[in-house]
Amino acid sequence: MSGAGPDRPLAHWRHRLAERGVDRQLWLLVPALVFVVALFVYPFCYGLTLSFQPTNGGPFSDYARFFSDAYERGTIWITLRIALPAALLNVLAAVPIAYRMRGRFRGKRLVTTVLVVPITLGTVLTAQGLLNFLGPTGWFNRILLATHLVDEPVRLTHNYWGVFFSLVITGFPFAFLLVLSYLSGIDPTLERAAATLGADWRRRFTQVTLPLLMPGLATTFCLTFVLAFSVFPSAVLVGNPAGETRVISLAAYQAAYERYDYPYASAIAMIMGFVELVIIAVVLAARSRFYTGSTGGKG
Amino acid sequence: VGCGAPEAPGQTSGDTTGEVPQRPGKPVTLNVLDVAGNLQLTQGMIDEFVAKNPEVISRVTYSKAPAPELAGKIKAQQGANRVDIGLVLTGVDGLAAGIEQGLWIDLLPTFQDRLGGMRDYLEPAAAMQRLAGNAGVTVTYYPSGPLLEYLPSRLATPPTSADALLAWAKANPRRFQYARPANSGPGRTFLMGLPYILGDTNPKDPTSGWDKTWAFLKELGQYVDYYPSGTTETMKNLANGTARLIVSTTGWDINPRVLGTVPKEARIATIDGFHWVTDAHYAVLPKGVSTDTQAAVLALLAFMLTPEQQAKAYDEGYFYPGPAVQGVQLSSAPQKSQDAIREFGRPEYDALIAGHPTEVPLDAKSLVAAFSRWDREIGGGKVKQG
Amino acid sequence: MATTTEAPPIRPPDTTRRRRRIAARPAAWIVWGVVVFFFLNLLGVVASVLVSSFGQSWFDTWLPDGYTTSWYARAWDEFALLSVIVVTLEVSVLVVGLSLLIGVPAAYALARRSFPGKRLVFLVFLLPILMPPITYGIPLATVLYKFGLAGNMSGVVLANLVPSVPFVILTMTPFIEQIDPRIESAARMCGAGLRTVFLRVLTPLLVPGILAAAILVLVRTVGMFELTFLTAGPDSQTLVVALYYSMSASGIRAQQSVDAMAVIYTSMMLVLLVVALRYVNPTQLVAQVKDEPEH
Amino acid sequence: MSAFSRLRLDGVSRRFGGQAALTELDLTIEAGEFIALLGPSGCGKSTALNCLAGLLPLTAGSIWQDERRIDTLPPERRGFGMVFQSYALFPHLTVRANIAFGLRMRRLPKEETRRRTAEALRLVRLEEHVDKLPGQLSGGQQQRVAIARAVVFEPSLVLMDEPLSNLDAKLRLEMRTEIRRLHQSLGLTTVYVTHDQEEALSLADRLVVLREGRVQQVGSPRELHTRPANWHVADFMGYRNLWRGRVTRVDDAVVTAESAGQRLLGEAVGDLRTGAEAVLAVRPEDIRVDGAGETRNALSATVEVVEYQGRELAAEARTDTGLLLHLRTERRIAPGDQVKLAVDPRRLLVYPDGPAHRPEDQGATR
Amino acid sequence: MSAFSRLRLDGVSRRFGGQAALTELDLTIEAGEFIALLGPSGCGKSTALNCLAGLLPLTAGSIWQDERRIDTLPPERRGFGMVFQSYALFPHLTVRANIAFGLRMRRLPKEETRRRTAEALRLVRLEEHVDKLPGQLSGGQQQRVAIARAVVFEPSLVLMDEPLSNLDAKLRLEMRTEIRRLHQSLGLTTVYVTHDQEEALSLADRLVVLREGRVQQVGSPRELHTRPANWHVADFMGYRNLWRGRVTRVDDAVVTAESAGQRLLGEAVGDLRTGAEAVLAVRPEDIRVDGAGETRNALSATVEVVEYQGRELAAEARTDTGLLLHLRTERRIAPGDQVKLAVDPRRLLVYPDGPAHRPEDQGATR
Ligand SMILES: Nc1ncnc2c1ncn2[C@@H]1O[C@H](COP(=O)(O)OP(=O)(O)OP(=O)(O)O)[C@@H](O)[C@H]1O
Ligand SMILES: Nc1ncnc2c1ncn2[C@@H]1O[C@H](COP(=O)(O)OP(=O)(O)OP(=O)(O)O)[C@@H](O)[C@H]1O
Ligand SMILES: [Mg+2]
Ligand SMILES: [Mg+2]
Repeated sequence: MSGAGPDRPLAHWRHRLAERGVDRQLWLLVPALVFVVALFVYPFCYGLTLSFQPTNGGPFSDYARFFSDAYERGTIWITLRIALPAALLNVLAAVPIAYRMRGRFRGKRLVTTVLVVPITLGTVLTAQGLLNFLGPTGWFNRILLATHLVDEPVRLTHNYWGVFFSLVITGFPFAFLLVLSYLSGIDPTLERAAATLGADWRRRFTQVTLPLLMPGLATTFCLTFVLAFSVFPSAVLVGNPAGETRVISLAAYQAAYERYDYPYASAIAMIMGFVELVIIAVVLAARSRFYTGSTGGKG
Repeated sequence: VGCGAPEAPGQTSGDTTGEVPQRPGKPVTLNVLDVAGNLQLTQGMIDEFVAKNPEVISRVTYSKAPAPELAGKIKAQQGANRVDIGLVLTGVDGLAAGIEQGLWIDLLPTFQDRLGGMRDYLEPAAAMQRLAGNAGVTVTYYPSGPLLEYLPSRLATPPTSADALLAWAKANPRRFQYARPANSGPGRTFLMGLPYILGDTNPKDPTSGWDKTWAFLKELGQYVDYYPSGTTETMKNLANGTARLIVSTTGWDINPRVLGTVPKEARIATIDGFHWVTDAHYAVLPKGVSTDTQAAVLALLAFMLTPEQQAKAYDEGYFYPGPAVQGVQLSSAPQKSQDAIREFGRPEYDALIAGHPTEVPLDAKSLVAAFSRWDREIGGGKVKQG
Repeated sequence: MATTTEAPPIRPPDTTRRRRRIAARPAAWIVWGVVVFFFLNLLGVVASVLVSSFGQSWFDTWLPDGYTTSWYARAWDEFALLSVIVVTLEVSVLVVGLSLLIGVPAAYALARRSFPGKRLVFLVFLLPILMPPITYGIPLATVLYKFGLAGNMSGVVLANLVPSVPFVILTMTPFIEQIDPRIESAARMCGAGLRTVFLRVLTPLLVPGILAAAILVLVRTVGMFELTFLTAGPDSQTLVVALYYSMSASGIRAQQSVDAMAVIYTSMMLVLLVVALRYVNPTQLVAQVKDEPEH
Repeated sequence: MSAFSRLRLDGVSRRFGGQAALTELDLTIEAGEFIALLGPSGCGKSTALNCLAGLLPLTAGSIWQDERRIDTLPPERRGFGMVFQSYALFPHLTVRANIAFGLRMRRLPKEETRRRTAEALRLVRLEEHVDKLPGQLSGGQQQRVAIARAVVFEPSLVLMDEPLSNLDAKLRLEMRTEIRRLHQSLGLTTVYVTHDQEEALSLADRLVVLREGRVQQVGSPRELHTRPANWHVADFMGYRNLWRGRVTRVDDAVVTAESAGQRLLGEAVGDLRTGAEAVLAVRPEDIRVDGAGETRNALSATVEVVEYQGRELAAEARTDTGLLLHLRTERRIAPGDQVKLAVDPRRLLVYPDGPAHRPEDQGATR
Repeated sequence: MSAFSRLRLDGVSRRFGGQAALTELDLTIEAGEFIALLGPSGCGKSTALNCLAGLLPLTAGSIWQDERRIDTLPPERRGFGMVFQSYALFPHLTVRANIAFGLRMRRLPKEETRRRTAEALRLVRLEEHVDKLPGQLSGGQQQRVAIARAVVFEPSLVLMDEPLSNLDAKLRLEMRTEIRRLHQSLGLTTVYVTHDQEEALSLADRLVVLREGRVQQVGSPRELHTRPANWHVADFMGYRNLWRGRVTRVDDAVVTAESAGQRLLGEAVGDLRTGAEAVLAVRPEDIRVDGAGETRNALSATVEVVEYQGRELAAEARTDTGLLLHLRTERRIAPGDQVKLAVDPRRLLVYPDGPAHRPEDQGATR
């Protein structure tokens, strides 16, 4: 109360802000925020407004156009049909493998490295490799034919499966890395506690580890799904870009780069982002139904 | 600050509007962007020009990119008033896209007199030039296709008519292949050539004039296993026996055999009454380049259109024959080029080129419409059956 | 295990251990079986590209007719790959460095503080990862050109930072959350300012997380075609531009040369990854585990 | 770092969102004092310490160092040292580097840094471990590194947040002596946070007892031990027997109260009238088991549970009227024994009890 | 789960890599016993418990439940209950579901599960919190959930790993009583790990003291309290005064030893001859301050440090010959006071000391 006159209002504000968690350290956010606002938000707003300024028709006519054309509208379904199972498989396959990778054993470092290395392959090599390897005269079919498992080469490229495999190859390492880190955030003591309570390994997993892992899996699924949803080069290279793998980003690409209809392309891209957001919102809403607090393992 | 288009006027990067001098005031650095694979044919010409005329072009840089993204990049540069690409080498698609967006400088008729070589265009090349309007200058030309290609060891007598092709495909299901037209030169040529072969009402109007073509493709599609996403793969399938009969062009016939992707003994066949659907590469200048650069590029183009330089366009049959102007002999081409064409070229091409009418391809809009319809009805149609 | 009910003779100690391992097997077998199958196929995929890129011609046979390195030589000359690789390395190092420099402090603030509007900030950082570059690539390039920042290396770096910075933020946040905030408090009580805390205390502790984020950013940057192409000048093309050209340019290109390009691309990434992994144990990429006893 | 003669906390408060963690803390600390902040888990001890350190901004109030206002300074400019509950050693630095960290931050000359580090190492007897990393030390050694790190730059104030809570009993005892010794030999001013009343009693010159963010009592160890200001403090200070009851008679400071049918004489702490609800508090060790000859506060009870605790036994006994008593004795007793108990009325404290402040799970309900 | 009448550990050992965490543990546990494993941090207590639970495979030895060998069974088939140090409650399950977990795993009928869960909830007095998640409970409540979860399926053996170490002093005291009550009322057999000797003394029927993976002593609380088998155990059991010395005379069990120039009489524990090196051990509370009239083991010393600890004071005093003594007294003494001290020879234990087993940081060096 003594002699703090000029300080008063300032201190008052500081106190009010401090209570809400606002203090000096938030300056650290500023560079990143400025950066993203300057280089992303502004151009992105441009794309957004562009989508409401179609070459002809009212502000929403490009959106209407997209949804009134079954061929275009169908791309959403096609994309989901590829991206959802691929993301799901990536996440689900990562779980048991990551589960096995807990604890210490010899060669763990090597195995982890090998599991992460496919990150480096890139879309093009994956696509070329799939065409070569799974193609009608590729080694895969040759082995099948040579062992008389099939009489005719199995067609695994230029259709749904080609794209699917390429998404698995590129998406799995991501999913694996993330799942592994979430899994190791769960205190292994919990599973031991379940064991002393009479749970065999299957029930330990389903009743204890899995429910605790679910939030992490949801996040991983979201990230993998985003990667898979924007699948583009491989949909063209190893898929059937005119038909069953005509994904939504291909529709946007054609609008932008074949028809040079940027407003329409923006509109499609917005729809694409919206669909992604919807799926992510659904997954995150489901995630919030699971227990999301500390799982004991992390600092 | 609203969310308006970021195309507010900025400062110019040098004089872009005034009078274009005969020679640049000082030597320029030229950035060439190739989106058509044209440098394979013309880089030798450009290098030679730069070597001979250092006072015009002091340095040249090359970059290459797939065509579709071209417009976006030029737009971005023009929106910011900083165009640093001096010369774009492009095919019909990139050219048309730029015209529609107003990206290119109209070189004609303003600079007609500086480009004397244009008077000596081969007739079909001249037709391609007319297609380009005033923006592009044809630098290389070839008659393209449609041709059929097969291995004599696997297929003794290829079909020679449209009906025979259909019958053959029916008799040999999954053995006929062509790539998705949007991704493939031969596929595209086949698509555009069919209306002439089938005698459609308006071969230039895919929406309403191609009834027979669409019906034919649909029926043919029943016997096609799948449409690869690139010509390379049809070639590979031909080589490994998965496909017996594929669609090709002159360049795609010769060059892959030179490269070894297709066995040397592969043969071509033609369909009765086919018209060549020609193709060409163009040189264009984006709006916003300085007058000095414009002057330098014009001088370069004039040089490139001389017969001696055009002979380099024979290459290894990549764009066979290649030259756009008359009177260019194979014998004046580089030795390597001559050797390749002698070994892998086909004597019958001269007769075929002479004996069949040439047609310019569809304009960009119609072509996109044709692709789109093909995707919806032919390529996409495959799905529902399989 | 039912045999244990009978009173057994004294066994040497390792018998029990061996039995234990066998008991653990069926589940492990399936998992490792699937993994091995996946990797055999992956190996096939990679090997077929590798073999093809060295093949002279490869028709309907198990292996090519002959071998040559000419596809590499061609690609090398055609794209002046040496300078392209140098540019790619420079760009990726710059992007990785800058995105860490900008992203880690932001991740720190997000990990440590809760403040009003945090969700909004989070969404702003999530969007660049969600939105395809089509929506913002061209206007972004225009902005960069307008300020003279595009058409050279700075443009490529800035454009690639747009998705990289949020990516660093999203991956680093959990890693920072794992560090005991009291260690920072301790440093501050010793008289260290925020900058010193970052340099002297946080950075050394975050090394595994930083490397993980760096690797993922690196992979994304080297593979980012659209933004790079839109902002690159003739001297600042990266490898992926050449790769996309070789893959999707009109005109004739032998399959093997595409394969060769893809192999070059992958080897470069692999070298970068292996170099990175030399300095960090991949198992450290994840949270410190309370180690389970060996079973 | 300037020494001070007095540090004054003036209405220091801290809220988290809607929840108050610390409310209106007023406290004056004289140079050289050893102050302990005491209270149950979650009462705001660490919050108070962090506010003092500058690690947590205040939401109201101010802190004055002599005539200088310091609550707006960042922690690194206040010049206080701090020992953290979990030590918070820098895991990537050696013992030596950990201790020298604060000196390096102050850019002291190399020679000086080395000298003072060596001195601090000697003080905490870690000369042999200088080059180890914290992960290679035992808990007690880590503890000593944390203390050395906090005092090496001779801070004007040392803050300690439950520095001993992770140690086992034997080590805790040893470290306690060590801390007291350091405080005296270096002439430090210390604020020490703990939830262990014995620790607080044995170390501090003055204790501050907190409960739900509010100061309950400030006083010397003896005051707190013998005269807790209210029954919450008493509860915390080891008055394990807390019985709810009703005042039946008041004679100045001596009141008679009835709890579970038992009439007991005790000393009133606070304002009590006849008929008022009250809480009676007495320590287990203040219940005498050899109370046969006693007349006042004599109780006869049956032993129910006995725990061996070395020299003494801890036991639970129930009076015939049902009152449960915790007691400690050196007498050998066994469950089922009938015992005569007595409580010195001066040792039985009677507190007023409002309906809002029920002792939960305590008193006559048991 | 079948009850048993005797559980036998036979040479149970566990190594981690090269390091032995537990060596040759032999122990027989009778049904209904309460056994405490005691020892300093890192001595192998948790390792022993985990081996018993089946969470850690043995590297040697065997475990027998009556005539059945069980060390090869996985934990879920041994039917033991375990309370983990950190509780290890399932954070995603409510209190009720946590407690019912073990019953569900045994596929008991719904009705039965409900009934027994309710009973366990009543036993640990958590009826009001059934639907909360563990994160919403205080430490003591979590503790009780962990105990209820471990005992609800009436295991033949309950293992507890330092269940009270995270609680504050007051709560710890309460929970201790609770655990003992549960053990008795349910007729459990319990193995309890702790590093707190007072806890062990007050709870267990038998104590097992470990040091560096080896059993030091097994015995009743009284045996351990009054007659530790060697000076390490003594050190751990609260004999804070440990002096190194030399035996000067042996009279049966009474030996005279000299330490720092001071001659002291004590009781020999172990084999001692004249001239042998010895360690003298005495508890602080066994040093009497009013030792003026004493003739045997009388010491005159100066008080150096005094700590207030409520009723008693803890002090350090140094004899004229330089021996440092820790003592506890109710007498009011102050630093600088001259005091006459005395030690009952029966309370002063004399242990043999091999050069290999020096008391580190202890004894006359201080
Ligand atoms: N960052 C925070 N956000 C919200 N509430 C908090 C935060 N930190 C502390 N609190 C709350 O403030 C109150 C006081 O916390 P504080 O850490 O000061 O307790 P404490 O007395 O140190 O307890 P302990 O003995 O358990 O360490 C608690 O109720 C706590 O839940
Ligand atoms: N997983 C492990 N790997 C290697 N060493 C281990 C492991 N677990 C325990 N140890 C070692 O075994 C010894 C005994 O450990 P244990 O956990 O049994 O100690 P403890 O008596 O329970 O100690 P505390 O009181 O600190 O819990 C210690 O030296 C420890 O370092
Ligand atoms: Mg605290
Ligand atoms: Mg332990």
